[in-house]
Amino acid sequence: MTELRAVIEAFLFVAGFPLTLDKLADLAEADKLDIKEVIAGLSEEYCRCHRGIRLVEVAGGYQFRSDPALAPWLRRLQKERVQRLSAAALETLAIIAYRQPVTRAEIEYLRGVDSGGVLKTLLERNLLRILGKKEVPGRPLLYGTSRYFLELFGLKDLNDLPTLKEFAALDPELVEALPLESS
Amino acid sequence: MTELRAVIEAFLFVAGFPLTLDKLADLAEADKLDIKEVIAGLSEEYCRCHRGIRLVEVAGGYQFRSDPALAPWLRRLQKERVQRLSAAALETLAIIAYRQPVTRAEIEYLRGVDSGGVLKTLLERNLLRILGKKEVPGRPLLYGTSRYFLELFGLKDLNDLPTLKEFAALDPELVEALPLESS
Amino acid sequence: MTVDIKLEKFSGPLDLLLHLIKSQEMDIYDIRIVEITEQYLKIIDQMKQLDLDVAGEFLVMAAQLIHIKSRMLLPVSEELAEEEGDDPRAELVKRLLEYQRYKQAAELFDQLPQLERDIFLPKGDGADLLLEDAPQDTELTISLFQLANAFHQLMTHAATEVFHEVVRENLSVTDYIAMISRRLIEHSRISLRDFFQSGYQRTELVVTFLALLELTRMRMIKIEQVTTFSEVWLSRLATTDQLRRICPAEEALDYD
Repeated sequence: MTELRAVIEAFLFVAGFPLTLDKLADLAEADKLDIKEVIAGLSEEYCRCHRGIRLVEVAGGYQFRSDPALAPWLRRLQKERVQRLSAAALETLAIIAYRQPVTRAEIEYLRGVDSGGVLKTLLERNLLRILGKKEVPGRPLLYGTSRYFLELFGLKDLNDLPTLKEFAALDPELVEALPLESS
Repeated sequence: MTELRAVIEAFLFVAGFPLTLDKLADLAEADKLDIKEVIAGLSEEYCRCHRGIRLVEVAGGYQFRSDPALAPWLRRLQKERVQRLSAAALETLAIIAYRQPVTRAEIEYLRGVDSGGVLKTLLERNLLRILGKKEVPGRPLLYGTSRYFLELFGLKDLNDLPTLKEFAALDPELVEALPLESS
Repeated sequence: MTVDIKLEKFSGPLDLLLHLIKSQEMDIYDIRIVEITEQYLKIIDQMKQLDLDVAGEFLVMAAQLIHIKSRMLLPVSEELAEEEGDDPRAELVKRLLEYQRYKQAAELFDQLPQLERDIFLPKGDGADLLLEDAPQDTELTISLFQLANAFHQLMTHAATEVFHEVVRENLSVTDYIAMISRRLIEHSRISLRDFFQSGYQRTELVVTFLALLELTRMRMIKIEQVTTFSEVWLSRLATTDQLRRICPAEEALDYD
């Protein structure tokens, strides 16, 4: 029974979504009644003695979740995650890093999508810097990467950016497809 | 203290990545010594009495992980087979882990084979990190292992790497010879 | 085909040499170079006979072995001895010893408990574990490699495909947005891989990718990933009704 308890606990922990009784019985090759008993025991144990985790019945299954009373604390962790970049932001940042100084129109031509929102986000996150205006009709803004960008990636200066050649060289198939060297 | 324990447990549970002591102290607004005590207590408690979960120190932080003894059961939750690291990948990873920072040419000299493909795979799997460029002609990239490398193998830090018998430093003259540089 | 299997097994010429030395029970510090060279060349020959593509590194090592063998057999001028040291095998021995250490280290690594093989973490976003609705997070972490790689991918595709063939083949982002929306009406959550594995051409991949980006921008879908290289999941943020509305509303998007 202790073995079954550990197995059930681990399954519930790893699954990441609610597991039904049927599913647990199938996975642990055990009797549903035994599993029910184990779950009741675990649930009671997590509930007692001020734990930060609860075993709850949800969406027809069972799942470990944080204690709702701790939500004000846990929200602080959610905020931390903002330090990450979306795929669209990554793509835009990559274009600017390698092609700077570059205008929004040039970025949008390369990406094929409107990039105003992403540019705004990157500027807000202090990853970009406005380098001036391009001497063409309309005088569009020229974007480049900021000091913080270098810090984020641990680069001494922009010359430290890996060249595309070096990456292509890792994969012989890509070498032929490299008409565009980083400028 | 019971409140702190619940908060720490919930943070570790929800974070999904190892949380450092500093980070926990910051998040929980508590003293690091108190947190250490709480973690030791939690860790001991999870270890005792046949739990399916362990609280371990990894990659400079703390994280809940499943008990390795339950692996045969937990693999049943996986839809796809895990991509095992090939012998070539492990060999390359070992060289980088013990000799970082290291260039591609140095790796290739030590392994005796072209390692571009393997390096790319390891980079894609996020096991490596680019540490900068070596101040020699051509300024080749310097590779090191990533934080995720530590997480994958459950290492506390690089000092936690298995010690190798007779692991003397390579004769520097040998590395400088680098006959594979041109390939 | 035994040789073929053997070659798969050896990660390079040093690995093969080490194997020969061990199987002949030789002392690594005192390699019987004539014997080893002969066996090494025999294996290379077998590889050629089987029309296997013998990697250049194996041939380079063969040449080095022959060179060492000749140095061992022939009387050596003092000049050469001074230049290359007394024992012509010395450098090879050093390399083999060093290689052997890393090979052992690799074996040690393989025995360590590994994530997803021996040890498991909760799948899914940690936010799902919170009991209350947390702000949705559509972001990924990035490394320098990912940054450079993103640009490389973009340039390779941009150079050869997107701006020419898309028009020619009449692949429109709008169509793909509609297609993705239809699939997300049926399933609330789809892995990114499911979209890309059905024998797509490169142009189709690019257009699918752009469509996904556009849907993310419109906050219709969420793209999430737990650890940096794990499965990427798409799930719908919009209601199925909202998604249904996008399907015919093509004029709203000005792409082709």
